[in-house]
Amino acid sequence: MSSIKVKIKEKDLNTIKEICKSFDNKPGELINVLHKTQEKFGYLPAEVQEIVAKELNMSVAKVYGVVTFYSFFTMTPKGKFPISICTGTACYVRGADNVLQEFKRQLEIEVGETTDDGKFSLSCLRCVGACGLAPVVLVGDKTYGRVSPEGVKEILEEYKEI
Amino acid sequence: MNKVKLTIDDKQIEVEQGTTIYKAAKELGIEIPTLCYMNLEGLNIENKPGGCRICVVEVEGRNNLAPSCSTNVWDGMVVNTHSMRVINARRTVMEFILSDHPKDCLTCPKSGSCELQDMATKLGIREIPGQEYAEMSTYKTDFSPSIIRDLDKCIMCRRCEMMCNEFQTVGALSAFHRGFESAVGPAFEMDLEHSSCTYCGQCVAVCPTGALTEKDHTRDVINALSDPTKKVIVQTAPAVRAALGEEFGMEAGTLVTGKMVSALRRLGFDYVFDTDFAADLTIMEEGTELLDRITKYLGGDKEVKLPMLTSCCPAWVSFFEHHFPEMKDIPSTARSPQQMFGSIAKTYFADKISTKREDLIVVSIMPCLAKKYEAQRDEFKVDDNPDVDFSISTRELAHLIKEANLDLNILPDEDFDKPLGESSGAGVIFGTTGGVIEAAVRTAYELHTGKKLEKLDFEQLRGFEAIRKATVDFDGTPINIGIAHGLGNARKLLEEIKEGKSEFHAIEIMSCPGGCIGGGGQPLHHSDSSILKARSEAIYREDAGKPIRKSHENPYIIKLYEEFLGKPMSEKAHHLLHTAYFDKSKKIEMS
Amino acid sequence: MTKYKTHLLVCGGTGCRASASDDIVENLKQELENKGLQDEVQVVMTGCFGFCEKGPIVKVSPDNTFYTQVKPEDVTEIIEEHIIKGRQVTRLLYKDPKKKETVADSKHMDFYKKQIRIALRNCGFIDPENLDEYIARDGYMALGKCLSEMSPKDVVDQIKESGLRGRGGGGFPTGLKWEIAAKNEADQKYVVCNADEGDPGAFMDRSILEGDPHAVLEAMAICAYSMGATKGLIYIRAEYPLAIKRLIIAIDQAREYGLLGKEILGTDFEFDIELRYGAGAFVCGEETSLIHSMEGLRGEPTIKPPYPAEKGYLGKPTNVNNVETYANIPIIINKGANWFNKIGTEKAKGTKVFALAGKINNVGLIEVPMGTTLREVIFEIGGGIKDGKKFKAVQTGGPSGGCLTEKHLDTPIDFDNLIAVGSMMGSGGMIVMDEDDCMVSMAKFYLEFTVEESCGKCSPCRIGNKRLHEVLEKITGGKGEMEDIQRLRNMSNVIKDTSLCGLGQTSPNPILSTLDNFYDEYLDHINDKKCHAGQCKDLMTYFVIEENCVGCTACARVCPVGAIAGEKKQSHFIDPSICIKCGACEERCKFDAIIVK
Amino acid sequence: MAKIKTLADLKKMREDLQSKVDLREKADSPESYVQIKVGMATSGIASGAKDVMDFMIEALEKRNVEAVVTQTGDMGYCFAEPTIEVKKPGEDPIVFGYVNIQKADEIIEKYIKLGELVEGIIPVNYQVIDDK
Repeated sequence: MSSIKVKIKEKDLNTIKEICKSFDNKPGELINVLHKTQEKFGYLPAEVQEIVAKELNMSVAKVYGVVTFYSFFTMTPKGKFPISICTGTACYVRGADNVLQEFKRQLEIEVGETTDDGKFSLSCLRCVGACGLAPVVLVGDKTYGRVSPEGVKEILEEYKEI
Repeated sequence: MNKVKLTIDDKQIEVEQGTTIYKAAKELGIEIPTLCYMNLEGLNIENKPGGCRICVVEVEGRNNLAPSCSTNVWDGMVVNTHSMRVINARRTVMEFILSDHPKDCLTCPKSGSCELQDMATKLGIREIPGQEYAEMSTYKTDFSPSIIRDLDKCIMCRRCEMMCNEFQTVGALSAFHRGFESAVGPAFEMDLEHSSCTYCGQCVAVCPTGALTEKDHTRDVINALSDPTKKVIVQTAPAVRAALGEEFGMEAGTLVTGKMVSALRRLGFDYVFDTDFAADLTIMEEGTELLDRITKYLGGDKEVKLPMLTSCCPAWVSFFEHHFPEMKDIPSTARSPQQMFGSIAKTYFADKISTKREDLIVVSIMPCLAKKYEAQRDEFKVDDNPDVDFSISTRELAHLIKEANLDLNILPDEDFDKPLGESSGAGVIFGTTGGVIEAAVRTAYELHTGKKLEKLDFEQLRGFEAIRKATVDFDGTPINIGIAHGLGNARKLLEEIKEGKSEFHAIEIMSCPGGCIGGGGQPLHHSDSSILKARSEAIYREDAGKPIRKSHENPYIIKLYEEFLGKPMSEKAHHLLHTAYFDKSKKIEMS
Repeated sequence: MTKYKTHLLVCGGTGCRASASDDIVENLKQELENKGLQDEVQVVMTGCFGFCEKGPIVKVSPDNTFYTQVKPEDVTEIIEEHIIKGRQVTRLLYKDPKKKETVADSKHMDFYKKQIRIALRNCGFIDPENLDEYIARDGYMALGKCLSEMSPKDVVDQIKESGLRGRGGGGFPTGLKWEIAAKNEADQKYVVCNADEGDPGAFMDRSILEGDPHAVLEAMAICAYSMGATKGLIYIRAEYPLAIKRLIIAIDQAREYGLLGKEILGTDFEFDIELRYGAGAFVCGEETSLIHSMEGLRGEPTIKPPYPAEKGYLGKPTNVNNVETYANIPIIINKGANWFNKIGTEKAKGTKVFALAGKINNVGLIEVPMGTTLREVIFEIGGGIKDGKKFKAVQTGGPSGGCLTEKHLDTPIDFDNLIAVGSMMGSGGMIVMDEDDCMVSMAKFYLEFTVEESCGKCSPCRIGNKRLHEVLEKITGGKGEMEDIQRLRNMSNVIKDTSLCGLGQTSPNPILSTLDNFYDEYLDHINDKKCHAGQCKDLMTYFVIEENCVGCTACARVCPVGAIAGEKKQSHFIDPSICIKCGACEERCKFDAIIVK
Repeated sequence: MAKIKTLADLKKMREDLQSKVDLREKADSPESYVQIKVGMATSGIASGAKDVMDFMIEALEKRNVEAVVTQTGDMGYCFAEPTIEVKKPGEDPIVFGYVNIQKADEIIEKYIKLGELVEGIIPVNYQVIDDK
């Protein structure tokens, strides 16, 4: 059996190494490292986790265990316009689920997936604190308040041309 | 230590402060059922996540039920382990666990020795309410060369994770995902083959269910035995004879060497041989290599690598190949006894019985799962024909024997066949921690000093302590010896070597708790460490009863060198009995 | 120093920012400059005013005018009319829905009348990014008082005497917690702030961090002094970018002023704070999970004891309190325990911040004295139910709490009272539901949350909650049987009784409380296969009322699955076996000919 | 920014900074302070109301009078501009006309501080400004 190879671009490798170094390569800083890394790459693919594990001198199984434990970390690239639907209780009682269903229907993807053209991805999050605007939808950093299922199409239209 | 008094099920007991309810109850003879809790006493191996919640008990004054495995007693505590509240809770929790567990007990490899199955029986579970609409968590099954992982059967006891990370420090396994989807496995849920797994099999040894089992080769063995064109020979590792009896209801530590031979012969093996023979051969090679290195070192050679590390344990070999590749030239180059046997069998012995290599099938009975992987390593093949065709575990052998309608209890004692069945007591003790080095010392001492050893039992090398150190006087030359069992302990010694702080000339390493007697292929100890101790004692008993107790005095070893190999470390010996190691650490490649 | 005559306070909480309050600030500054008033009028972006329903809020000081739902384009008018001409812009004032008249200043609004702002005292008042404003409001005076006039033990005693209890959910006496941490000797101790607010519908902690970050830093320093710690960690949700930004600014400023670091205020007291980010795991609100998460591990809880006060972060004594708890500390030190313990009830002192949301008129963040009744909160502060509907239930305590009904409305809110009626205080989420909310679905919603957030370590929580959810699915799907109720109860009780941490120990509460308070609703679902709130799609059937149908075919055309058939100008009918209950036909029909049953 | 070295430094700093936010604090309970409203419609500004307002704010602070000075629109007394309305806690408001800096000074010293009447009061058959 030959040894396992991890393929990665040199530039990316150095980026990850730098991030790890900025946290003194301490295994205890794993979550901070993952945050920074995901910020850089948009997601945490296997090879990135391999490098992080190596740099922090910990097992990649543990890294994977942490990545999959926290919902903030993702191993799939997000869409160009990540759509997050707040499914906090306030939004729920004001009909967030119907809004979510409508997004799913229109985009033909499930939560956690990205459209084939890479444009939109769908996720749920818990309470963004804009309960006065419930139900709330985020597209990237932009917040849409008091969204109804009928309004979904309109929101998507805004981004379709971009 | 302060003592505290408490009441469990109306019985009074006084125990040391810091004792758990579980342990206190045990002292009273109350066995509180658990699934995740595991304690190998004396080996410093404890799994106490408090996760299964089967062991809950009622404690007066506490709102909810307490997990007895991880709740400490206090003075005046009143515990009830069987109130209806407890019984209902325990049963409901068990129903939860079973509702997410496949019901294919009939064909499950663990059936009959499954702790979950036993628990279901004990708690009288007849049906799982709501099973018809209960979703089950499913995962893909992993078929590695040694270990099968069927995570559908994982109950998240975390024992394997603890063994892999804390005891072995291999880090191949971790819990992943969370909640209902969580299970334990390698990174990215890949197969073990793509991980740093050493196949030590300790995860299998502790798994309470059928989630982790050995890759079964009994069907291959049956096929081989049914093929009239093949000669099928078998070798049995030293630790097998000290544990096989347990599968047939015998007390732990019962030696069944003769009965085992007799069973194997009845199963139809053409020759029944002993890996102990190859262990003697290993001592000849490894002992000579050690002496060679020490002599060079004492002669001022700065290049020579010391300490020398043993290399009989395939999980240990994988461990340094994965985790310490920079040190791969430190261990002895001697192959493991299993592989030495295969190599000699398919050359020397095949010639003797005038059988072509491809018509000779070598089967090994091993206490070990890593041996399955070792047997199929490329270095141990000639024209794609492996030196050892199939390696089966003690448990698999027990299945074969039972399948053949044989009762080990009433089989007569028989002797191994010659020539590869003869062994010394030194070969036998390979099965327990400290044994390899003791065997090596017996031979190396006599070869080095030319004197006869007065006392063959080196008590200071024996025992279950994690890391042991001893100095043996080689007639004026003090030889420092280190022994570690468990890869976590081995890691400590390796780190010392890496830092240049090691004081040792030779180090023996075995991956499993207690050595091979505690291997991943042995009958399950169900977290009773006294079983391991009994096996170890049995091994030393077998040694003590042997007429020959030093490898170099084994007449068939002497004969093998005379007829075939020449002398230890000869070119032929090198070719057939030694190997090289490979860097298996992860490589980062730029793209 | 410029002396401003007028201050314009603009809410910079996440909710108001979502409605472009930063554009409002920009526009205000621009417009003031255009008019040459930049030295007369100061624009301050503050933390949350609380009245999120009516956000974005712009408050004018000193004449105390409270503008609501301000849009960036309203800015010109505010400057032109109010600032220059001194005339209030009436159309932006709050209209009291009961009296139908405008109220210009917040003090006279029902929303604010019954509130006492202690933890939120600086939110909506100061610029959270400006330490000077915090200092002007007695900031760090409490720390100064502790360091110069009080021994660590005095501090612990003050907090004990104040009766302050943890605001994160459990209600454990804060002073006692500090005392234990103080008594455990170690070479290193830690002060941790739990800002991993995970309750889906609660945003108190975030608002405090966004509006008054220094209060938390100061309190942590005080705690550190009392227990002998030198390091502080704030574990904050990564989903709170604004709070993180303001905390980082605050920490930097405090360091710059020497209020964090070595030799604080000339004493030998040393303390500094670092941030640790959560990554989306509700269970990390549990303190042992939180600690493991800070150590870079999976956020799984471990059995207590040992408590964090003995063995916490990196095995050292650690005190963990949540944001709101800390926010109470400086003012307690400044005004004294006796001032604080006069507020509230016998067993619960002080105030509690609630995130009021759901079917209520005044959604927002409120702070009321302990002992305020649910009725006061919902009908006075909250302004009653939206759209004139009927109040049905109020959910407190989030996924760990329960649904309370009409009969509980006069319960004075405190830790023990809420537990006594089958709910709990929790971190302070308060969701109001009306007649259109199905309580079985509500329980299902929470269970879905717990199933998703269970860490998986212990079997009752990992599997049991899943099974509870499945039974609720079955009931809301029209397949419920009476024995399911017994199963729900038994499983719920066992999960509570056997789970490892607080998550599982409370997760069945939404089921148990709805079973207790809305039993008939379960029966309707199970026996009559009806959901009267009209939320359970599987229990609904769409009908055409023949008399009303004119055969316009509009419904048939809009139906996405072709479930509606009928000739033109003749009554149509819906095939229930094809209908997916999307409701499109009902919406399209102009003749009220389609109804749901 | 130099580090704050002592509690006394911090206290001093607080005193200095308090004026930055006292405007807001007073806004929360204006009835407990002297409330002064300066008519600041276009005609008021033209007649010097702004200078009067600046003066009052400064003077009141210097003389330690806790007061809230706000501007308001046209008071309806264009003839008497600049006009100011003064309301002392618990008393009825009084409107002064033709207020210049000198007059303002007098209002502070005599009416506000001592409660003595000052010339220039506009007869009170009017409503409180807020009621309009």
